[in-house]
Amino acid sequence: MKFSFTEEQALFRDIVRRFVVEQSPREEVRKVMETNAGYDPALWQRLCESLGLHALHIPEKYGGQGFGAVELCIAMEELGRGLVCSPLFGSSVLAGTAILEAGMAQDRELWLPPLAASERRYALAVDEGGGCWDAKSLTMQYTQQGDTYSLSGKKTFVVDGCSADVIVVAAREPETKGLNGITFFMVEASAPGVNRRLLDTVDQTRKLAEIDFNNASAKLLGTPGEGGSALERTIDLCRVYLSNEMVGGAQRLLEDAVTYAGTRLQFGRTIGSFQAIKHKCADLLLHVELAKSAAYCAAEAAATGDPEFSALAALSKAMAADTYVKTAAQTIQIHGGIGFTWENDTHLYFKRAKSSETLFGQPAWHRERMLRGWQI
Amino acid sequence: MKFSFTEEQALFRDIVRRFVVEQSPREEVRKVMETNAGYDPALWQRLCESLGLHALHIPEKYGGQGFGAVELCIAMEELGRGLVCSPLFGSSVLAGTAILEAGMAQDRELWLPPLAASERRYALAVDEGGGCWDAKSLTMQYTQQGDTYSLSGKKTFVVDGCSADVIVVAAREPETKGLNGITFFMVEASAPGVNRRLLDTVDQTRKLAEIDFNNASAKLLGTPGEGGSALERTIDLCRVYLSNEMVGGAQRLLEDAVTYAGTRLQFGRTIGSFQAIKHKCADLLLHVELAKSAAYCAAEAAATGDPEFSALAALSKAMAADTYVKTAAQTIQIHGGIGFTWENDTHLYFKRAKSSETLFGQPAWHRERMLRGWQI
Amino acid sequence: MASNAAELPDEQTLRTNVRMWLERNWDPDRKLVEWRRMLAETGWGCPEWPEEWFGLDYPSSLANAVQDEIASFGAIGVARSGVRMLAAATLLEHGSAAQKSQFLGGILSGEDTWCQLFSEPGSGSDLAGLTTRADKQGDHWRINGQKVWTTSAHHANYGMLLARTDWDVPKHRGLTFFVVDMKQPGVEVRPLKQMNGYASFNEVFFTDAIVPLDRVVGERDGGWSVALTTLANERRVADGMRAWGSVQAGTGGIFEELAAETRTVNEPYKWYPQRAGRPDLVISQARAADLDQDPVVRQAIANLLILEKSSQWTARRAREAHLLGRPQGPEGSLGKLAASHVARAAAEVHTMIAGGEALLAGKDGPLDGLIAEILLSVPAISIAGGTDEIQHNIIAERVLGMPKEPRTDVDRPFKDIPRN
Amino acid sequence: MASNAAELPDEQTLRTNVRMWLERNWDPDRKLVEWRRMLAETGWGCPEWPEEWFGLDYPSSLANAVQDEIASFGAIGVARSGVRMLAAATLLEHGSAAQKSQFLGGILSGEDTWCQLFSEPGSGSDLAGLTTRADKQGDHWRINGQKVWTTSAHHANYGMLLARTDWDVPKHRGLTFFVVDMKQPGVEVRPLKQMNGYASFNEVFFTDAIVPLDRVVGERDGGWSVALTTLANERRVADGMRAWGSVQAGTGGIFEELAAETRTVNEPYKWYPQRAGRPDLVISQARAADLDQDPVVRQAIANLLILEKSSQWTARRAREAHLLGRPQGPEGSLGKLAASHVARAAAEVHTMIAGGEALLAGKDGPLDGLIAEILLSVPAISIAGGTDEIQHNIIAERVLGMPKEPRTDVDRPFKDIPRN
Repeated sequence: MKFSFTEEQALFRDIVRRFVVEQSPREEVRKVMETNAGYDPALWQRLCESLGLHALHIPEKYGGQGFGAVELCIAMEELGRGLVCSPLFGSSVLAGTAILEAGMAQDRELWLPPLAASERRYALAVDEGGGCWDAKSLTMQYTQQGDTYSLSGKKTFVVDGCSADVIVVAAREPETKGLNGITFFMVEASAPGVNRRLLDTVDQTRKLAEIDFNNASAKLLGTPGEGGSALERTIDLCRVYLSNEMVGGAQRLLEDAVTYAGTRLQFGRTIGSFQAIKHKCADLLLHVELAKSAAYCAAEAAATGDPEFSALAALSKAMAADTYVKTAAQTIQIHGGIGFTWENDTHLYFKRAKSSETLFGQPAWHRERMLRGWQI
Repeated sequence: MKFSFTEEQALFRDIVRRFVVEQSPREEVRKVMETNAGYDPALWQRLCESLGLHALHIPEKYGGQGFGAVELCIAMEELGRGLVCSPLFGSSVLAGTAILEAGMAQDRELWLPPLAASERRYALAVDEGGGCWDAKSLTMQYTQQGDTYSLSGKKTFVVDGCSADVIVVAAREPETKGLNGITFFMVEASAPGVNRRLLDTVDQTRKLAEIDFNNASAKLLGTPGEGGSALERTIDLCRVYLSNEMVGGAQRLLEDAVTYAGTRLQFGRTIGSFQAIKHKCADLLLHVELAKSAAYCAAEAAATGDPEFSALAALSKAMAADTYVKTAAQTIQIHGGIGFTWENDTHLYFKRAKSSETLFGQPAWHRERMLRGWQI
Repeated sequence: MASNAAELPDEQTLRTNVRMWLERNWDPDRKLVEWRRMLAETGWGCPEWPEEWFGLDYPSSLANAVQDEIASFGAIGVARSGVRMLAAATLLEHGSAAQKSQFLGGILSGEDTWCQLFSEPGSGSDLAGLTTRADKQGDHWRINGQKVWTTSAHHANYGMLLARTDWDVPKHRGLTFFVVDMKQPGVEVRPLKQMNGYASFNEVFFTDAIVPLDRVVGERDGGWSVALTTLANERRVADGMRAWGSVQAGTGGIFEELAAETRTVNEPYKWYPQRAGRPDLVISQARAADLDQDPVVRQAIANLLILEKSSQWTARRAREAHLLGRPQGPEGSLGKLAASHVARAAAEVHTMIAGGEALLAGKDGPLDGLIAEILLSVPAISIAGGTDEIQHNIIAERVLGMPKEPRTDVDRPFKDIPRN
Repeated sequence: MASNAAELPDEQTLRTNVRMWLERNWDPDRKLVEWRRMLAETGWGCPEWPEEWFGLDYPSSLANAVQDEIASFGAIGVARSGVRMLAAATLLEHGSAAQKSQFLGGILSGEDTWCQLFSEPGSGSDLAGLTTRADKQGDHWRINGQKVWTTSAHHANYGMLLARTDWDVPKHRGLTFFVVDMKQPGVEVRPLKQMNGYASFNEVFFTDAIVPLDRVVGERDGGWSVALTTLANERRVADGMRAWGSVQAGTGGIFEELAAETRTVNEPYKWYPQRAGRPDLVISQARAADLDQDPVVRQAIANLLILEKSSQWTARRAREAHLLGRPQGPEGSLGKLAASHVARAAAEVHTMIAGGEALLAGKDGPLDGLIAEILLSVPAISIAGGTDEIQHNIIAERVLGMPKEPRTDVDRPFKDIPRN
């Protein structure tokens, strides 16, 4: 990719897709989403063992697979398509990327191997309210006494925060603002002063936590005060991963809508033979394909260190979110009454679409960021 | 009205509509729009004599008909429906309203009777570029020497400015800003120092002029420096009149679209039997009716001095503009290739819709004004 | 049936008579059913109904005066809530004398509750394509099939059932309208959970359920025109229903009974305000989030308000035309479609304002999860009671007079029509 | 017809041979037609064409190398612009040997220009519903009817004409494809003015025009499949056409002839860039109007850029898949529809930026009236070459595999089909 996948990548996609179809059918999703943990440890174990997804983008020297952003995006797209509930996004993608971007060599050596061995799960705590994960508006300050650090304050929208073993926390040096002074820490979830609470979110397929830190002991990750651009890049990367997850979900919804419209008979015809439905589906296809192009392009930019990367991350996030939400709403509409029932799967995607729309910042905010990224 | 018209008003509408159908068929519009004057003096004479439209809202004591804003809105809607080219809007509506709003008793006595007798035609010059007609951003200053005033500078977007006998000009007292210091003047179009030029506008059915004033002699209208709120109210009133004109055009377009779709056969069926066309028309109907409701409500607010009037004027202008433009574009689309030809009348409405969309300020600007009008 | 104007009382006399009767008879310690039976017998419970059936043939002006008098006196009226009034309207127009006599009293007293058994999993937009079958066997009909979207089915005693009785004729001509007893072994009611977590509707399964022969309303195989009466009354009754919920309170056992009834009736509808998108909450939410001065949010709010107000004014135009006795213009058919637009726009603005918190439910979310409930309820508005697509068809064909699509399912025996 | 790989030269040798031949033969003072005739005879004018017809059966890689060599030498190629290449593709596939021999030479030399006579006032989206008639009379066909949207008809010598020759069979089966001589008394060409003031197209009226019997391309009544070849080549040729317009310049009489030809060919297309909405001008215009920091305008610009870039990337995905020899995915069918969205969004942003001045034309308007031209040209993009509605149908049916609408016009004699 940028504009086409290699044969190896296409093969990898097929493997992930087959795994998802076989191992995480939607009945499984429904079962798991009702649990507090929000994932099935046995399934997760198989995902790690069979596909190594948990360590896909972790360099080989830390025990990972050593693949790049494009492959991770492919995996995200396929998991999004299947609405797979797993710690991949919270632990490997969010926290793993933060460690890769912010950590120094010794930090990576310390923290990445347990992740790559799927011995421990991490989570990334950045946002403090609102859900934009905007590095500049972070306010939590750390306290330093000699070589020891501690954190107090509240983080929220922590993906899989309740089930993680270690929390990667972004805080700032007292008296700093903007990107200056931002510093990463590792906090054991079991440490005194760490209180976690599952947020009551409508999207049961992605568990979010609010975490209170009360003078919790923290280990430094990376250089104090120098984590600002690593944080920005981490979140931008995760925006791109999320965009690819979203286009996977949108594509699946479109297929569901087309299939349903092709079988549902009303007035003696399949409803898919009515232009009202048919043209809606054609329009969705257009937008899903445009959103895919944007997500793939951003994936490539992530992999190649494109100077426009941040703008493209914003672009892909805005486009994927608008498309996923629109596709989900229209898929409900095409299903009619049945689409509004709990029994039909469409609402699971609708809720994921809505929660993804605002996670890491909503479309209008990203459109503005995109223009600024291009100096417009 | 607000929510229904009286029987007299309904009758008046019928009369105007019949007149328009008989006297200003679209062939007539096409003939007249090619002329520099932009109207047919004989038709205008009949409009004045048969219907008295030119003096509809002028009080009886000045020789007018003494009707209110609602009746003028009805006339505007019907003229908009027929795309009638006449000096009504520029002369009676814009300039006449300004004289009514800004003039003192003696000014009205001096200037309104010739208008009501259709002896002279006026025009209103406010905008200096951009087309918002925003009173606050007016910059032209007047010069006073004793009791005599003169004007220098440029006014533009003057509706029917080239064919008027007298120009009503809004200028400001030196060193003032905002609504303070705004003063109205009457300038004879034939006076030395007045240079008029027809603007090359795509909407040939509404002639616009740019007027240069070079130390042109001006007569005071109203109290010096006190014209700010009269100017704002004048333009808001004219926004409402224009909104009603726009919904008339949109309604007519919708009827044209439905008629065409009902007769045009493709694939052995009328194209109006295809949902793609049918649903488009239903959607247009919804928006046209909503825009009508807004325009009628604003008309009533104009007539009753509703304290929300300015917000409602903004609302009706935004809604009518969005609807007219959308209806025009879709009517072209429904006509297919023929809709893009010069021969088909749709483009005349499309151009009027586009020119009305921006005249006196475009929709986004009015939405903002509306909220401010409601203290939001 | 309009009564002779000469026989009508003048309004003031009427009000006096009602009040005098209430003063003599109203007693908040009476049982609710007993009171309503008394009131129904006077004809003042439903004065616009025919004289022979609990009414007085009054025009709506006088009927409203009676209702007003009862309400201002603080007394309770007859049971006019819920689907029962659809049943009443249908029976009054199409029912036999025996049916009216059997059912209308229990409707007005509130003893019986009703449900409407029309929609099926396989026939939503295409209602006439339903496949629940009624087969005549000796002295009864035997019902088999499944209905869906049945509000109140879990507590209703009676159901208005539309079932297919002839499969060899075109679809609209083989349907029969029945009154079915819901409390019988062959009827199973299961709640149907929606995506917003509520279960306002039910699925109803018929397995050899029994309907006596005299429970056919209208003609055998003539059920479509009976059902049209029910459907035509649906919107009007829905309005009445909502008005009802908010009325009387007072002291006395009767008010407790009424409150319990109201709770039961309103239960399925409690998320309906959120379904409409709650534009009323937008400005306060924007202020609370400190976004009310954000130019982009303001444009979205302004667009929403324009849509909402224009829709309200359009509805007002329709009502005024109706009151003035003028023919209905296009404005009267657009309310449902306009409501979809308003609700969707409102949900978008709420998302924009609430940001990441929009999807948080319960205490974690803004307004205790109400915003999340809006987002999960709005998708229903463009589906329930006729999808937006069907509304577009209806408006185009009936209001704009556009040509119908060629149809292949209306002039052939139903058994030959492809169906799921 | 793929040639045997063993017979193909290697690219370097080929380039050398071409260059040597050009060095010997190229002379900018030659007449344009004479030069092109010479070049066509070598097979290097259209090396991908068959060997027997001015080509060498080369694969596109080698053919591109020849073109490249000619261009970099500064010489002029054969005439590959305009509708003539549609005619050539159609004749190569369906024409008789005599027809190929008669027409291909004049196409390549540029002596003949062609037009396409398919669309009619009564058959736009429904092309197969056309009613121009061809009646056989002795040794010729007699043509009567009207065509429309005919680019270049005013200067073309030949027309590809689709006309109805059998009215008693279903619509697609009664059409015949003719080559008609445009310069004859029975053919009248009138320019058709568009709403943007240009007249890029023509109406063509046939009144007893004559076509000899040997000018039928393909089978009598088999014209539909011939026309499909023309249509399939339409997009590809349209691309080539645009590329052509911008190429060679040099000194010598031949370049003057070429420039004149190019002007004539490009004349009808000069507003096409504006039809696409000119998103490229949006940011500079916003800056010029001091609106580039307005948050509401910025949202509109951002939306437009996202749409535009996503569309471009989608087109790139399609091209890469094609180059890699992979089956075409959905991305390949979406370009036209995406272009409509981009153009409309761009026109809206331009209006927002230009405000009242958007409608001013000529020197009075922004960019000398270009913005106004955009607004008046954009409506064409969702109509020309297949309306958006038809595109939606095609995408839904061919790409998504959705069911077709029931049709009533394809299996009955054309004479019984309702038409205007």
